[in-house]
Amino acid sequence: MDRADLLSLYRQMFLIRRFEEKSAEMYALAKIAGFLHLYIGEEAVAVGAIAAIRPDDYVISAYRDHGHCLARGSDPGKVMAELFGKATGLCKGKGGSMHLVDAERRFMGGYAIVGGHIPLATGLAFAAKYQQHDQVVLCFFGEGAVPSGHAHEAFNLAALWKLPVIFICENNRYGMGTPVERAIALYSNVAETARSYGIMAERVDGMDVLAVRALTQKAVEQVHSGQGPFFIEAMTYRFMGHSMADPAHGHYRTKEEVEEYRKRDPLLLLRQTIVTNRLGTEADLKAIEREVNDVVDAAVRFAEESPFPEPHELYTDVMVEE
Amino acid sequence: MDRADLLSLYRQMFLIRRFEEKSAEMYALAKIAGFLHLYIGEEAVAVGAIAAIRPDDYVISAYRDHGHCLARGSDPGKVMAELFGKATGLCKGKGGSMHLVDAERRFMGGYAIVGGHIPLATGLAFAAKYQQHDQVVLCFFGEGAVPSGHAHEAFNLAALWKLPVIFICENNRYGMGTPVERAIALYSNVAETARSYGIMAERVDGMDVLAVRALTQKAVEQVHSGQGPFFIEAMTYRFMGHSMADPAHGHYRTKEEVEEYRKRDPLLLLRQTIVTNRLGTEADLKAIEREVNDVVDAAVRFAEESPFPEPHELYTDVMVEE
Amino acid sequence: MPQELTYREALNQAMREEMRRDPRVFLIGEEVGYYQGAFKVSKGFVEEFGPQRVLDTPITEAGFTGLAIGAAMAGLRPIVELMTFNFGILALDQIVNNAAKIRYMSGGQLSVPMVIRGPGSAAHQLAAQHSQSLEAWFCHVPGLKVIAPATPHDAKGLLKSAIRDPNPVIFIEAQLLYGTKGQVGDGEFTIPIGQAAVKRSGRDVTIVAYSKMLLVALEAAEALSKDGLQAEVIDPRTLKPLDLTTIVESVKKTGRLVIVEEGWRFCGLGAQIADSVYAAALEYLDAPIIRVTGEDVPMPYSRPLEDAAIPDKARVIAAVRRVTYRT
Amino acid sequence: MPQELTYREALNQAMREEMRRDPRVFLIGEEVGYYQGAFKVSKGFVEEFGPQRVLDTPITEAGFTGLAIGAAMAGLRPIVELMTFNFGILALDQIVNNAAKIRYMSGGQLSVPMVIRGPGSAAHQLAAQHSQSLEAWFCHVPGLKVIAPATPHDAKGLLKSAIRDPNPVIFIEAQLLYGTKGQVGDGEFTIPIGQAAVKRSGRDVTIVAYSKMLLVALEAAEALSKDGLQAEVIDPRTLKPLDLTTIVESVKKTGRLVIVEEGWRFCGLGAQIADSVYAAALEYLDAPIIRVTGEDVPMPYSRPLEDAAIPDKARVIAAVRRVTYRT
Ligand SMILES: Cc1ncc(C[n+]2csc(CCOP(=O)(O)OP(=O)(O)O)c2C)c(N)n1
Ligand SMILES: Cc1ncc(C[n+]2csc(CCOP(=O)(O)OP(=O)(O)O)c2C)c(N)n1
Ligand SMILES: [Mg+2]
Ligand SMILES: [Mg+2]
Repeated sequence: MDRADLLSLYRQMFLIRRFEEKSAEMYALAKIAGFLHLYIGEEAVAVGAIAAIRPDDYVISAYRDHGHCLARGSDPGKVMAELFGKATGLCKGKGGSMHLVDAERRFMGGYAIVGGHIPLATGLAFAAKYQQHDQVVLCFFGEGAVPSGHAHEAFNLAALWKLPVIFICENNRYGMGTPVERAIALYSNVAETARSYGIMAERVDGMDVLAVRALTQKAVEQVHSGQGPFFIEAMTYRFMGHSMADPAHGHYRTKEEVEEYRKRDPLLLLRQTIVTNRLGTEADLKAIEREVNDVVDAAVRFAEESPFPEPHELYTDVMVEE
Repeated sequence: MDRADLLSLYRQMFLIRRFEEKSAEMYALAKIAGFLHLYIGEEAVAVGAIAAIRPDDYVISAYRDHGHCLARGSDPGKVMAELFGKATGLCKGKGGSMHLVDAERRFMGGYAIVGGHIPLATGLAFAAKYQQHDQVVLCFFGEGAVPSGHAHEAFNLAALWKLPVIFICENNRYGMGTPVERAIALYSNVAETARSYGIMAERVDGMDVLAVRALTQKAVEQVHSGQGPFFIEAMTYRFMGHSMADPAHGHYRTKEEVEEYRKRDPLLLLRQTIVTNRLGTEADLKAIEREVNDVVDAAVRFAEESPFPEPHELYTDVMVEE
Repeated sequence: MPQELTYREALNQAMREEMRRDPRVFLIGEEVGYYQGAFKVSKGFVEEFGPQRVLDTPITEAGFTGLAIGAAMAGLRPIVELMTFNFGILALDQIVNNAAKIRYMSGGQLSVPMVIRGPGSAAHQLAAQHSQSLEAWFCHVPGLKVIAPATPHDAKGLLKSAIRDPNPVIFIEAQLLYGTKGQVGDGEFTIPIGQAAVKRSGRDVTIVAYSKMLLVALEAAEALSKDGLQAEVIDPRTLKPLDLTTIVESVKKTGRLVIVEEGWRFCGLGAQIADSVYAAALEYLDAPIIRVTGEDVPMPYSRPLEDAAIPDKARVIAAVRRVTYRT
Repeated sequence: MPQELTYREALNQAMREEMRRDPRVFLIGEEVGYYQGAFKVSKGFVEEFGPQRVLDTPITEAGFTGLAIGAAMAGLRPIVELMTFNFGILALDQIVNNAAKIRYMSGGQLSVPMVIRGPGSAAHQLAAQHSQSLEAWFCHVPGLKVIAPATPHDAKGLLKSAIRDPNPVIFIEAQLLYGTKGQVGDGEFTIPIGQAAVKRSGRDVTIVAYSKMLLVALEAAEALSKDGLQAEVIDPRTLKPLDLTTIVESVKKTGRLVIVEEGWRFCGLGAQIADSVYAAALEYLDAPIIRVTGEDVPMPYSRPLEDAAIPDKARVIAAVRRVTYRT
């Protein structure tokens, strides 16, 4: 284990955590509106998986997308500005929280129709194969998307055509208020879904960033070897409500359950690994956190000070004009 | 094995065969138009499965539906009249070949959007359970429907809610011109799809009417026991083209392949069983065939002599008027 | 005596009364049960009617809508709640190719008595995939009835009628209406499908508006009356079958028509209403009909852009002034 | 010198030329490869371009349309063949929520250059689920262009433009047009998207018709000219963006307009065309615009009923007589 490596993973996870805590504050202050879905508790999945790929690989996710976007290296200022609906946002304020896109970093977007982006991921992989590039595609989605028809159609195409896509199911046990047992017939083994397409599938502890990275590395190798897609079921948990409209523990789960999972907070786990393996001290971590706090404060300031889009922007970007 | 029983199965299968040969002739004479999909070669699946259920059970199928409708006991005259588009047809000529319906016999229809009727079947099963009736639903579809999203969404709901539906996949190796190997990632084991939902699934020789009936009986028992849906993969073969527009052996399969399968013609197989087991003589069978030929000729005459719908019928049945 | 209810409560009452009245009626959709509905419309239902009649589904719109259609074919009376109509696009094949056509294809042997309901149109800053008004699509399809009530009273009376209707009915609500209050006649009442309501009478101009836009139109009419312009405001309530008679009568009186709709302009329902009115009353029109519509763009997230994309009071007032040449 | 081609051959040439020109272009859909296309439009393609660029898919419209959208986002130029647009309903969420909105939602970072093509409208007795004209739905959606050519020449020139267009284009053909013949300018040519064509000039009445209905309108115009009524027949060719200028110019000249569309009447594209023309040229109209449309019923299978459901020459002639008061 390498000190710099682990500290940088910690920094990324802490950045997401801090960024989203701030977003929640800003939402309370009505600086941010619409739907805001926090990734808090699931940071290890995005950070671990994305740490395993190259800059020219593709990443695509659902509407709970801040974590994937930041893990991909997008500028926190531009992301926060997007949440504020400002002209300086990643998408000029047109996309918002659910539709972050950073094409330069091959972050191909967050999508708000559950499961609807899974065929897109398959298409990105198709393009890579068609152009004989050796890129892979990381496609993140919640377990709630697994029963959806478009997901299955995409799984079948990806397997049939051996496309270089890695499906990462973020199984946080709930789709809104519905526990996985009431949504997926074979809830005890979601990965089985992928296997029924001949897709190699494995489950991983989604709270352990190193385990997620290791499995993703394995998946990338398999995909590069031309054996086609890989399916990862990352067991994780959402510490906050489904969205800002939903309390942290609604009727559908108890305070105790949330507390139980918080004991396996992915940041806590990595902290312990770092400290017990003497790869860093509490002080090192505090330093990182201070630095990140400043970054996030600066992001908020940038968003605050940025202008809203000009009225004419309503009509631009509908079509590519030649 | 019981003589009367086997002879009646033979009669049903021969009725479908003869009825469709006649339909093809009528199509050539332009008495029938639109799409006409023949079931010739697959008769054992519909006849065997439907022989295992009660009159108050439900049957629903895709557009290749003459066999299921006739096996359910619909009047061949009314079916032929429907193909002719006559007012005396099962659906007053409004449905045609792909949309036969005989509500009285609980034949809930043929549907022409591949896979689109599978959720309906699940709903019929839901209604039976909701009303605490012990009916089962037989849902027939081609293997081409298996990768479709609505099929998967229905499989999951049926399994999740333990609904009394029996999914019967008529695997005739082709979806139009596409062999199953190029359509389904795990083509070698289509039933695995169902198992990934925890649905009990078995494969059967779809050319053997007795085997199909036996497995369906088993499925009905399991469904009645409240264990939820059952999936049958019936291995069969279409002797004719996909529709009248498609030659019997297009580029996608050889004359030889068709000949090979014709050796296992379901009527031939049953004939042999009957004769070798001394349950009937060639003469008995000939007698049945003569009788059926008369029935089919009468059906054609009835269709011929029936009037087309009145012009005002264009506007009726759009809505239930109170 | 009439009660003051929110639109949400009115829908809740309508469904509750109908589910008590008819055991064949059940509610199915995402989060309708234990979660009490994504927008709390089915509050208390699973507690009163149990999970057999209040079904939480996986996120499979085609699957559970198709299941409900099948159940209706077998004699039940499903109410499908779409968390929003945006997701209904995934069930559109089931709605259009099955629900709307099964009666016709079967020559009248089968019927599909069901309601498909949920919020349409934009809320606040939900962005492009969650802010669409798709009523024109449903209105285009024979075999469907389409309802879009604007007030709690209309919501209750029309939802009860929809549930009792033997045909598939698309019932479009709005997230921004759920919290709005209004007087609702209490006890047993229904409102016939296919009847428009004159929400405000006036002689100078006719404004046709439905769902959220009715409230915008009424505000505009109020403001206009201050400087002596009396607008007659008509809410079709049922979009299909459309009560053209009521609209045309009003236009014959006022000679001027403004149609307000939140959806995209091109091929919006307003175009059909305009076409029908021109055909029925061309000689009575003193000015071309003016449509006030949503802008023809995907809905942006940013607040000022979103505000600019949706018709508001000012735009309706401006349209009325133009159509009455009072600019 | 121009060649006589069938509509089918013209489409085949257009795709073939573009696939030779641009390696990013590929064809994907059901039976497009080894089967040569359900309607043989891609005859010879898999042989020339190989299975990497001519992809047979499973029956999963949402899946392969979404796949093509993703491929377009990554810089390829997919042509999706829908065996018929009836099945496109299953891909509608992908088309509307992804293809049409991705550019906007990404603030211009991404684009989706692709064509989604296949036959729309009725053929002969394919019944309700296989006989629908859904162009009004697509026209309603910002971010999409919609094309529906009627002649082999237009089909070739417009398909080539559609393939080169950097936006998602819905390209609607017709089963009953595939076999029709016409002169096609040979060699390299394209037809700009968004330009209507005056297919026949006349001074007495304007007829707007597209796709199959253009042929019906031209027959009617021919017959009418025999008794001295000269109809100007305009084919918009591109339905969105609609070339209103050409239509309005003609109406200003003739003062009378008949719009012919095969699809359902209520909320059909014709309503929007009428609304736009009234708004632009009300004072030039000597009579209310008349729409000749399909009947508002699911398509029946029976031949006489189907014939009665679809506009024909006689109905267009009757409409022209009515609009010109020559009855
Ligand atoms: C097709 C569709 N149906 C319903 C919704 C409403 N909805 C938004 S998020 C969500 C739950 C998704 O759960 P999951 O996929 O597990 O993701 P998570 O929120 O747990 O990350 C639902 C039902 C939607 N966005 N899209
Ligand atoms: C959703 C949809 N896509 C495409 C079609 C066109 N189509 C009609 S039948 C067929 C093949 C179906 O094959 P299969 O399900 O195996 O049934 P079989 O014809 O072999 O009985 C196709 C692609 C359709 N009817 N519906
Ligand atoms: Mg989840
Ligand atoms: Mg098949």
